[in-house]
Amino acid sequence: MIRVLVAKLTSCSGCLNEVIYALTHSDIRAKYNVTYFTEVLNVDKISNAELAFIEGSITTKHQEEFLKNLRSQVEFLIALGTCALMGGVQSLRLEGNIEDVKKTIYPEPRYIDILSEVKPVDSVVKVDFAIPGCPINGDALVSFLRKYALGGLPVAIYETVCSECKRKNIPCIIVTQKSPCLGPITISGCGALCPQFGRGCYGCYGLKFFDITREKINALLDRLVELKVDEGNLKAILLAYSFKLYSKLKESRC
Amino acid sequence: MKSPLTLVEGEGSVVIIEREGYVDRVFYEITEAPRFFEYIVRGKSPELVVDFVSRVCGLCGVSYTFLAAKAFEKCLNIEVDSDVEEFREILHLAERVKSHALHVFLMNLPEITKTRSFSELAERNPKVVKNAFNIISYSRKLMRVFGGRFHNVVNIKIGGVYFTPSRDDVEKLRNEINGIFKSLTELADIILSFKSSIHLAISKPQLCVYAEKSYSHHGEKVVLDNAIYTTEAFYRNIVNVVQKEYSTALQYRVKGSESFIVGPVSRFNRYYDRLHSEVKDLLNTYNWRPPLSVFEGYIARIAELYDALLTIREYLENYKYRDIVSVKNTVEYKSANNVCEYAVEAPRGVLYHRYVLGKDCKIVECDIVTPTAQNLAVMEDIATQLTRGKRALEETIAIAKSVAIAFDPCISCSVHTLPVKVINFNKQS
Amino acid sequence: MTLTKLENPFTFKRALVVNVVKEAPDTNTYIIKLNETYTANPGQFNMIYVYGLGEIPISLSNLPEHRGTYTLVNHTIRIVGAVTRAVMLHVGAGSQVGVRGPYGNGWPMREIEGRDIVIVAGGIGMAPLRPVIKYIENNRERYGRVNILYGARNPELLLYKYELNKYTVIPNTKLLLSSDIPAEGWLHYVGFVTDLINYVDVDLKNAIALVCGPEIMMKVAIKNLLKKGFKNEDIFISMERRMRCGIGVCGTCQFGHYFICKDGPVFRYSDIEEYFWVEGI
Amino acid sequence: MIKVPELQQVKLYAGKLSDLERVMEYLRQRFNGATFMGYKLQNSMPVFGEINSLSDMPIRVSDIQRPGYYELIAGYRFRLSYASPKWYLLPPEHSILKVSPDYEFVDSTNNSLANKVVMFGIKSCDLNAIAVLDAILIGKHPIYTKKRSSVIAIIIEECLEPAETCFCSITGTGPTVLKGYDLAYARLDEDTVIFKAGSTLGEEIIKATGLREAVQEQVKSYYNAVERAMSIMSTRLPHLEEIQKALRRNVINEKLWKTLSEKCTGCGNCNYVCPTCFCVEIVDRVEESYTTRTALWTACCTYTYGLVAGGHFRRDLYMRYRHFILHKFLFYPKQTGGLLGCVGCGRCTTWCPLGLDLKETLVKVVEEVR
Ligand SMILES: Cc1cc2nc3c(=O)[nH]c(=O)nc-3n(C[C@H](O)[C@H](O)[C@H](O)COP(=O)(O)OP(=O)(O)OC[C@H]3O[C@@H](n4cnc5c(N)ncnc54)[C@H](O)[C@@H]3O)c2cc1C
Ligand code: SF4
Ligand code: SF4
Ligand code: SF4
Repeated sequence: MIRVLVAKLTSCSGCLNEVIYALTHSDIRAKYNVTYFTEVLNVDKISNAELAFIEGSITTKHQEEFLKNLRSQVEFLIALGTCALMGGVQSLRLEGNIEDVKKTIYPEPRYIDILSEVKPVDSVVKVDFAIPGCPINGDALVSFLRKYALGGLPVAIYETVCSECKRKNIPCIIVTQKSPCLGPITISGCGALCPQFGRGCYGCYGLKFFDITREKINALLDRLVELKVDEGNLKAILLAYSFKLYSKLKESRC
Repeated sequence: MKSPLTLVEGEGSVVIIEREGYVDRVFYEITEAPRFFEYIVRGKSPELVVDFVSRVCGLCGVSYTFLAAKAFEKCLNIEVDSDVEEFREILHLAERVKSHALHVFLMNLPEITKTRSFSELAERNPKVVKNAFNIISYSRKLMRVFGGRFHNVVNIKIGGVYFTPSRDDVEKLRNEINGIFKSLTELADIILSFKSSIHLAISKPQLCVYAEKSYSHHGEKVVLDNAIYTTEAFYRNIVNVVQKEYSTALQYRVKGSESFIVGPVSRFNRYYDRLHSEVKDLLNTYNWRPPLSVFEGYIARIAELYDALLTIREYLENYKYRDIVSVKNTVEYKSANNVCEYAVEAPRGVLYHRYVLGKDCKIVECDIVTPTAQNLAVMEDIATQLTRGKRALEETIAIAKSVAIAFDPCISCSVHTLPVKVINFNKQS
Repeated sequence: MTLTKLENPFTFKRALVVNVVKEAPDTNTYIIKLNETYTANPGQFNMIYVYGLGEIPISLSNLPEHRGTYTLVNHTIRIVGAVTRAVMLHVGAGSQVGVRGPYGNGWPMREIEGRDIVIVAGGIGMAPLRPVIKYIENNRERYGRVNILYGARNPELLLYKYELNKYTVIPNTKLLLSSDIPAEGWLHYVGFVTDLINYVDVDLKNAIALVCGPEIMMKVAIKNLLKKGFKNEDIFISMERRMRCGIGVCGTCQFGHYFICKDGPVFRYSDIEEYFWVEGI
Repeated sequence: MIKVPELQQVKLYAGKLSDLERVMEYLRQRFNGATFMGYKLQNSMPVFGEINSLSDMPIRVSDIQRPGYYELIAGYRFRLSYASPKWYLLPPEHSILKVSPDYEFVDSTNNSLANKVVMFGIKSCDLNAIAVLDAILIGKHPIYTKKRSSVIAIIIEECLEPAETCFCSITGTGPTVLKGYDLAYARLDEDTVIFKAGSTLGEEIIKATGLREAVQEQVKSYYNAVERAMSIMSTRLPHLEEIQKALRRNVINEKLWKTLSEKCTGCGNCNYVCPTCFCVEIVDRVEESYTTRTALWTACCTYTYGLVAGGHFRRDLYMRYRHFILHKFLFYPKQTGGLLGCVGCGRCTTWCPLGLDLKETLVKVVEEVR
């Protein structure tokens, strides 16, 4: 049995639901022993394990220490989802000054003990494997778990939502409906869910992190703005689901 | 004295205040870090917000999205086709099924069957586990066909939905649903036979969304025991956000001090009559009827789960495919009324959103009151009531944890409104 | 239109790993038993399949050894990614793998008969060249002088350490080894293997060169060989690209208009010169 | 490039849309149980799939195509959709092998394939694209070979008016067909259809349906339309030889390719919609007790293409965009024994979400030389 830890940082548990879904497969349960998963297991201590799955981004000092400690106890760490990889929707608070942000909600902001940053998991510890998505695609996790149990890893394929769209026989909605879609710059994995539902991709799996540049993003945004889409909205979306990458790209090429 | 809460969504711990060796009071310290959704949505367009708020909670995202869409539709004067509305309600009920199934089967079942965890249960009683997974998987399929995925569904927008599933997909769901009822009745037999070890007559007021004819679902009014209020009146005038002398934590209480209950038990106790007769018959066999105590939430959840599945079955059976997308593709809107508010019965209870729009139709202000936040006061009151004056810490912790599980506080969603970071308390314990 | 019925070319043969030899920290040689008489040219490769994970092109690192009803083949594999990781972790003596092949053209052993031969190998690039050495050893009279230039980043990473010395006893054969960095006890050349081209001892008018290694190393090797006086037509290199099928249908191994899998992996330098220096073609 | 006089050796017949329906009917009886594959309207979008009657087909629409733009309006000039016969012959996802954990093969994977297929109403460029795929895949790719051999008849619809993105006359692949088909038809106007036979089957169909030879006037307006179509397209690009020469000269012109691919995001749409692109990834889909080796369309413009463990053979986007262009115009001919990889259908241009225009790229490459 492969020992597994599942932990949550600042996030919504959406990705954890997909972990639960993966564990509904009996062949997976037969090979993995989950030893820490506070949401479903009555265990509150971390112990050594081979794998750790992490959901969420880091927003407190305590989480940072927790994560470092956890990292030292596992061989292989897998970051789950947009929060862990890009910071998550909560990163949008970085548009404001942390003290102001606190004040808008809490009458006693000084008691709110959080970091001024929102840190993706890989900015604090080494990440061995990443599964993107908001939430992650449970089937990708199932595939990961099955392949890992066989001694390998899924062969990484780097492409965008468009690939899945075309393979699903969905005509491009930018071309046919003039709908805004971030598919051409969003990493694949969801199975082109939104285009399948007749709406443009809003980039929840995150910007593709390979060969993307500011210029290329702008080329797409320019094209969408031609279709009368609010540029401010597009940028807010890019920040929401790709904060780490998009805010970095603002300054320089990547 | 602090002990982490496990088996609860999100992160939190129980804080027990002792005085001279006796329990004085119990608190729930939420260690889940806040995400500031009320801040995040500022300056954003309503159509973005509908998808953003889904990320507040991984269990009840549809409630958030649906609610936000309803709130904006109301204040922007957007008419929603009745077929579309029904479709969204079904999607929302699918989420109720999902959330209740996860809660009852992953959290309550181990307790009921006296196993440490679900995996242990899986070893001891594979049949139960198989049934439970059947239902969870089915809810996943429902969510996928109607909403696109298990969580953060992509199919709700202001003015309607993006897509309606094909007859084939619906047909597949319909063919499977009877098997699901079978799994459910088998599980219900175990769950409904169980009696909670904690008996407590409830004397707390109960709040739910007021429903004229149906079971409690969504609307513009709430009902607290027998008093009906508009959401605005209730959340602006009736509920007090109180600050305790010994803490900076805010709690939602009515009339100054009284804590109140939201959630399946409140809904069940008030609208029991409106459940499907099949549900009532099943409950009768095991002698369950209202009022349920808060420790009998699992009964209410099973009832609601069954009831929701029955409604879904009717819908699937009468599904008339209509290309809803072509009914309304894009909605142009101008701000008509700058305050948008609404309430939805999320799986854990009343969820209330209030948005104030600026001239450019962007959000200026936002308030989100989550079920867990509303229940926190009552959780603490009940836990305290049950343990005050006790000596044994182990037992107290166990009780405090049971209370937490009974209320199923999905902490992920609560923290963004609930500053329960009770820092000073550790020193006293 | 009439078409002959096509056997599914993706079916592989089930094969048993009978032995594993540790070559370097990240590299093993797998000795695999195929229940048939299997033949292959030096430089050809097999597609090795690991259940549930994928298929990878791997050169034969020895001549197939016929043993009555079965054949033993060698594959030297370095752990780099998804599938090789599994090979390293989970494949041992007694494991099964899927094998199909041989594919590709291999080194032009026939054509180069009578010539002096310079073998230039870098790192794992020695794997497809080892059968060449064995082949020459078995057919020594057909070839002229042989110089084997072989280098790795450090001595530990050299493959077939247990038999390198034996190459020097093959008549008329010279072995030059190199290590990129100095190391304790290392008495051979320190520097790049391509530097050794300066020291080759063959009849340049009648010599050919066989080169395999990382692309950058091959580039330098070619420059040096040309400088030394080798003609374009007399240099052969074994190329590499991402490869999925091995039979020219997946398209991912294209190199200019060539498919590495069926037109290569061995190319005469003069045939690919137009593409060789174009970055990213 | 096809010359009109070459065409004039074929006898033309004239009929109505109802005759086209009869042709279909005849074929249905002639090849009992055959599946008809072609363009069909599905949710108001022409896809490639099974057609049951003429009314499934996009016969009452015209397409408007521009770079990054596609729209259907009422009319009778349907040219293309994003889909092509490739969708049937080399499906986007196809399983090539099913394997059990002990390396046994689990059932053969493609029993369910139709064994008699009539391609109905495909275009001249499509036919040429099939020839290209044949040259690369037939006898090698199991699924393609099987599906291809199931095609028992090919009925072509010729375009008499090119879309804005078409340039088949430059690539010599249209708008009319010369060989490799059974029957071809073209729509002279809303109801008039011109037929020609390309094989004995075609002649048989014409005879059996009792089509009458076209009158002088119809013949004339058919050839006029063809000529007009060709002359419209010929202004869009330089001659093929010139294009190829310029490409050859610019292979190493890194700066040029960087400029040309400036707006390309590497999404791969051009590859997927191209009727001749055939590259696939092969992945294992692991289930509880077996795994399916599945081939998935891949695209040379995506980052994955050329990526290997520890390195990348086409790291920058311009290299991959360049491969797309060079492959179509320089490499395919060498790989197929002379067939151009581009059939001038313009799909890559219409369906590029950013609206990158292949013609523009080619013109710029030629200008660079001039
Ligand atoms: C003709 C030929 C002969 C080879 N001979 C040997 C050998 O003898 N010993 C050896 O150790 N390696 C050899 N390689 C390289 C070997 O194929 C790769 O190291 C291996 O495919 C990596 O697979 P992976 O799944 O571990 O890596 P990942 O990077 O996870 O690769 C995923 C997939 O990409 C493809 N791929 C990745 N890297 C390469 C690559 N370098 N070449 C081709 N396809 C690749 C494979 O299809 C692989 O399954 C050879 C390559 C070729 C083309
Ligand atoms: S990535 Fe999305 S689904 Fe996953 S935890 Fe974060 S907000 Fe939730
Ligand atoms: S299409 Fe885009 S927004 Fe929709 S689920 Fe996929 S990645 Fe997320
Ligand atoms: S390259 Fe473009 S124009 Fe040429 S065949 Fe492919 S899709 Fe059509």
